Amino acid sequence: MKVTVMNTAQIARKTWQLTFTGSFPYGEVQPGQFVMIRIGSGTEHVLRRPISIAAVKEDRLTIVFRVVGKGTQWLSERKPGDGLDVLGPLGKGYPLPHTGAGVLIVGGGIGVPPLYLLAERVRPLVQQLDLALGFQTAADSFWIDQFASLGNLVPAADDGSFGKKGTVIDAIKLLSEGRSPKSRPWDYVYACGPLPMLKAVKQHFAGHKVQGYVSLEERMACGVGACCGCVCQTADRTAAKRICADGPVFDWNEVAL
Amino acid sequence: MKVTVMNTAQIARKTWQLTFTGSFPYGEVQPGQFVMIRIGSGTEHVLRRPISIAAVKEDRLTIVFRVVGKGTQWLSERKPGDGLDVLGPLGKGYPLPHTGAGVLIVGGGIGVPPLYLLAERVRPLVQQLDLALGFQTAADSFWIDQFASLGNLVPAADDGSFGKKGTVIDAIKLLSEGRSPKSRPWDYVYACGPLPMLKAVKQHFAGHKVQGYVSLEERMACGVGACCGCVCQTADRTAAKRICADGPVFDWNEVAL
Amino acid sequence: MKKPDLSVEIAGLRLRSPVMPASGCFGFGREYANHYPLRLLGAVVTKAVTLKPRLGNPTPRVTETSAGMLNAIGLANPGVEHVVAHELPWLAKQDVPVIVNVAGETKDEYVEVVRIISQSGLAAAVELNVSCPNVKAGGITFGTDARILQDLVQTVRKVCTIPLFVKLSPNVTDIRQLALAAQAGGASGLTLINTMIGMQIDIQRRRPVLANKTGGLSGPAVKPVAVRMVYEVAKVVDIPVIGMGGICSGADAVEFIMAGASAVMVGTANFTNPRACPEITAEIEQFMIEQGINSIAEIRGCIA
Amino acid sequence: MKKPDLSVEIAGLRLRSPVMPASGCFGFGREYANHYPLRLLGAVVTKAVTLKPRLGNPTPRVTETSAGMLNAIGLANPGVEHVVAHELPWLAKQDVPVIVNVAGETKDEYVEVVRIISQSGLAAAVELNVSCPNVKAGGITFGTDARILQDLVQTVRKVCTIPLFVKLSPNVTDIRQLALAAQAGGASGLTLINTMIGMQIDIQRRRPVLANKTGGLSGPAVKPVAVRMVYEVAKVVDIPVIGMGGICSGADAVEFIMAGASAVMVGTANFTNPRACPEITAEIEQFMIEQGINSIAEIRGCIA
Ligand SMILES: Cc1cc2nc3c(=O)[nH]c(=O)nc-3n(C[C@H](O)[C@H](O)[C@H](O)COP(=O)(O)OP(=O)(O)OC[C@H]3O[C@@H](n4cnc5c(N)ncnc54)[C@H](O)[C@@H]3O)c2cc1C
Ligand SMILES: Cc1cc2nc3c(=O)[nH]c(=O)nc-3n(C[C@H](O)[C@H](O)[C@H](O)COP(=O)(O)OP(=O)(O)OC[C@H]3O[C@@H](n4cnc5c(N)ncnc54)[C@H](O)[C@@H]3O)c2cc1C
Ligand SMILES: Cc1cc2nc3c(=O)[nH]c(=O)nc-3n(C[C@H](O)[C@H](O)[C@H](O)COP(=O)(O)O)c2cc1C
Ligand SMILES: Cc1cc2nc3c(=O)[nH]c(=O)nc-3n(C[C@H](O)[C@H](O)[C@H](O)COP(=O)(O)O)c2cc1C
Ligand code: FES
Ligand code: FES
Repeated sequence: MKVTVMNTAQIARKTWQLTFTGSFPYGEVQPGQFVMIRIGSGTEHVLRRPISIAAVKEDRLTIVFRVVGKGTQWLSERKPGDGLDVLGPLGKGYPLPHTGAGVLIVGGGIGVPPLYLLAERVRPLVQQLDLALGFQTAADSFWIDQFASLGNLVPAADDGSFGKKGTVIDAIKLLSEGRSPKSRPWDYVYACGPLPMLKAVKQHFAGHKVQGYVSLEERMACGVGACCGCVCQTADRTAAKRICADGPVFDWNEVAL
Repeated sequence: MKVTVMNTAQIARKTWQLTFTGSFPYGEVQPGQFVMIRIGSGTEHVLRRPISIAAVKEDRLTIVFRVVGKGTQWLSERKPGDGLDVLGPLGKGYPLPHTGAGVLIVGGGIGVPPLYLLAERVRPLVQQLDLALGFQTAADSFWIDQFASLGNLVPAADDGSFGKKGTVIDAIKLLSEGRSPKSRPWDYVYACGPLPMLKAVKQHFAGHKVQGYVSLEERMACGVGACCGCVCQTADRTAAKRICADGPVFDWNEVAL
Repeated sequence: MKKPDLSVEIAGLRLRSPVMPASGCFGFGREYANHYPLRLLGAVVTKAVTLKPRLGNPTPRVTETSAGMLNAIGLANPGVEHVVAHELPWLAKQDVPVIVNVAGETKDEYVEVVRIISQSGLAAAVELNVSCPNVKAGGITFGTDARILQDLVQTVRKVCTIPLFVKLSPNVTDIRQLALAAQAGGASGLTLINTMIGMQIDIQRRRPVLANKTGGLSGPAVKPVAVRMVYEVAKVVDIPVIGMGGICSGADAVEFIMAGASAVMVGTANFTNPRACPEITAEIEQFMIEQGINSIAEIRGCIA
Repeated sequence: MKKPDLSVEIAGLRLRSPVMPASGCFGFGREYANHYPLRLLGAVVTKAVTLKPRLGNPTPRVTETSAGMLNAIGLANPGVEHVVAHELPWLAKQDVPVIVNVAGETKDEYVEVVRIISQSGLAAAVELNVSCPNVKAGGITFGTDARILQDLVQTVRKVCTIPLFVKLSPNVTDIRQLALAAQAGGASGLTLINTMIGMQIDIQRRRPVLANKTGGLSGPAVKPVAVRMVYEVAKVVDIPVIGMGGICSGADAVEFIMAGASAVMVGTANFTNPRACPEITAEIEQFMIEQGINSIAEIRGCIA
């Protein structure tokens, strides 16, 4: 799909947000899904880059990305009015909780963006929404106010530069402690972030009766399930799952982390 | 050198002019010299494109080019303020005539641009400047008024859509006929255009006592004489000349056309 | 102006268009069927099928390079039984010929898979992927030794009742020798080129980007090598050649056809643009109209 | 922070920087001496020198491809006598080691040219370009047959009193065999890769773009293949390896060094950017500072 850049802004260290408009099936977007964005228009970049959908509103879609290489560098240089070639929405997103459930959302670093759309969608379904978001340092954090407006947010920074000093696990513990005895236990834990964080979160809830979902990342070529470039293994390590088509969101008991 | 695009304009069918400013040794430019322009900034285009210098004024340089492929297409898409990476001025230009000489300038198609700077430089040195410029059709022609202001211009179009119907040879004949008996015979003929045209012009003056100069073209890699990509042969076909470094302008008796 | 005829006949197969996806870049067709009807293709070419299911290599398996990509998928596939039971029946209903790409680690494995595919009645042709290490011959790739290749093709030929294409590896000194060996072994046609072995290093982490260290290079970067090899091979063999390697546009496809290819395959470009195959077909048609070319055969191998 | 040491020692040559131009992409150095002092380079590598002057191939000789270029210069050069009389004396005054690239069509021609260069006392080393057809062996390229290569190197070695580098062709099935043959023949070091044979077709004019039909592919397009080959070769030989193929940046150069190269050469990038070599050197230095690397040897071949 050919869309048009509406605006871009640097929102944190090396981190940009970009909003586009134009023909795109906005209505179909599920939280946790992603788009594949073409880089440039010539032959230099043959692979699109996968970027999660952070927010969608009427005919506008917003992504948030960190500049780590040539593709994201190019993306950060887009100007309002520039065309963009995007494919999506792709993959399977987060299954929403049942009404009235207890929900915890956990995000780390550049894994945070898709959780915004998730939080927006979860919010109307539940009484209370808890959010634990970790960043390396305050300079890396973004959308803190927006998240805070959707739920009970505890941010954390590894270096203590803001929020809770420590990791998301420390934030989760703080959230646990702060919960009133009357509040409903967490039925769902939704996580997105670096693999070590996902492992730690799953580990933290080992033995708890929660339904956990994680979003995985891998280098992708096709983004649609055709090339088998982006696989992970099932929990029993006997079969492969394509992150782009069978995920990126998986039940954390289903896949080997 | 990194320069900045000041303006661009389409001036004929598939033909654009582009003026840049910024640090460049404008004062050194000789008519017939060229620049090597980098296409894009990534790794897709490894070879710069050679384009003649059409005009230079204070700290501004103008080129005129026809869109024939990816490189010239990219060039035509530059906007004011865009950066451009150019190398130059390169090559050996047209030796200027002695004061008071009789001069004929002959150009064909996209070979015409460098002759503008030549005509400007020749004009103050001579009494009368004759110009024969050929195009396929009126839609391909450009800078006619500018050239007309510098000398006695006879344009020609293959299809008769403007000027003399026919080739530059027909235009040259018309110029010859129209000359007053008192006017000085042509001492210098300067030509730039497709190879068949250059051959025809040289042929036309076979036996005449004129000093002829032609500008040659060839696909180039380095543009500075290092790769031997762009050679032509000496008239006796025993040695090679590098068009980029030994030319692009040659005495027409020196090289095999 | 008469509409040009884009159909081609190759080794007895009639294809509506000379453009088809390259093996491994199109799954078993399901994903791209969301983008356009598969009957717009000359054929569907499946990813490599092996005797047993294979998980493939560890990740990362893909990475981008200048105008290209490296892949080390490692022949991940659900195995021939599953493919015959669950993928080919669906594909057979798409009104397009199906070419099944077959890989193996031993001659016996190739034979067994080809026999099953051939007998299934669900495939129009087989494409032998011989860029795999021959475990019984110390790991030397089947497709880089003319004698081993001819023997493999000869043996497989016996159990293959449908056209048999042999896909040549570019990682050889003289691809004509391999082409002639495959022809001598009884190949119905040749497809080339497979990927070139390459490597990319993550200098921050001081390790290869791909978990498998090396991978196969494909995409526009390799096109000049691919065109040259198609040109060389088409000159020396009598069987049809299907060309590929970096094709992204109708103009690219025409280069291969002029170099001697009867049809082309498109791999990496499907990732850049999921509608690449039908768009390339349309561009070839446009070029033929502009140039007054009536059929593919008219320009095939027109480069002296 | 201590300034990192960029100097390297290769086959007894001490180079101030691991970066030098690749043969054929830098003439005899004069043109680039206008852009920077040549002593900023590790060495200057000349274009190929043959016994007799050569005019080279008809034009067009160069064309661009995706992230690369094809060239078919055809070893145009003024011949060894002229080079020794007019080019090397000037180069010898530039305070930088000079490596003379030597080509030939027969073994005798190589021997003769190497003898003259070696005896001139004006060159620091010779680089044998063995990607030339051996006219006496039916045109088979010297660099694609291990036996022919070893014999050539052995014979040339006898008349060569300075370090002898052998430049390997990538157009082979197993480059390690050629590397080992060159080492067995007495090479002091190996340089790789030379260009890959490719072709581009002008579909409007229905003919190859290059007058020579095929040409050598170079530039970023080939980098993954080049890195892989350097990695393979450095693992099996005991002599130093100089890597090249598509290097445009310090990061690219570091990839080759981590793959096992003791130094690198830069070809095509000189055309994109005439200051490429010193800029790449500066980028390598910057990377070393950022990563706390003190010497090139510290990271050379660090990829397991
Ligand atoms: C489903 C999915 C959703 C994603 N969502 C986001 C997002 O919302 N915001 C965001 O900033 N990033 C996101 N990523 C990661 C993003 O795709 C990569 O950062 C991007 O492709 C890097 O491209 P590049 O050209 O800038 O870097 P490259 O030059 O290609 O690589 C630079 C570094 O980036 C990493 N990288 C490259 N490709 C990937 C990849 N496909 N996945 C993970 N890491 C990679 C590697 O470690 C590499 O060293 C997502 C990835 C996936 C798979
Ligand atoms: C000294 C010199 C001065 C030139 N001055 C001008 C000028 O003032 N204006 C102008 O429009 N063009 C000029 N040219 C030609 C110009 O360089 C080419 O048109 C341009 O390089 C094409 O680049 P591309 O990427 O658009 O085309 P490509 O895609 O590279 O090629 C398209 C077609 O252009 C032709 N072409 C490609 N490269 C060259 C080349 N180096 N020389 C000649 N033809 C080529 C070929 O026939 C090819 O089929 C000059 C060339 C030289 C050598
Ligand atoms: C991700 C990927 C997977 C591939 N898998 C196979 C395969 O299973 N069998 C095969 O014969 N070739 C395989 N190939 C090679 C392609 O079919 C094709 O030969 C090669 O990519 C060159 O074409 P391209 O440049 O258009 O991609 C694969 C290529 C890619 C990029
Ligand atoms: C125009 C040109 C001329 C070349 N001439 C020679 C040569 O004379 N001798 C040689 O050994 N290699 C020659 N080469 C090969 C280069 O030295 C180098 O091996 C190759 O270009 C790969 O490096 P690159 O990708 O950095 O260009 C030439 C390459 C180019 C592009
Ligand atoms: S990226 Fe191709 S299957 Fe996921
Ligand atoms: S382009 Fe390199 S010598 Fe002229």
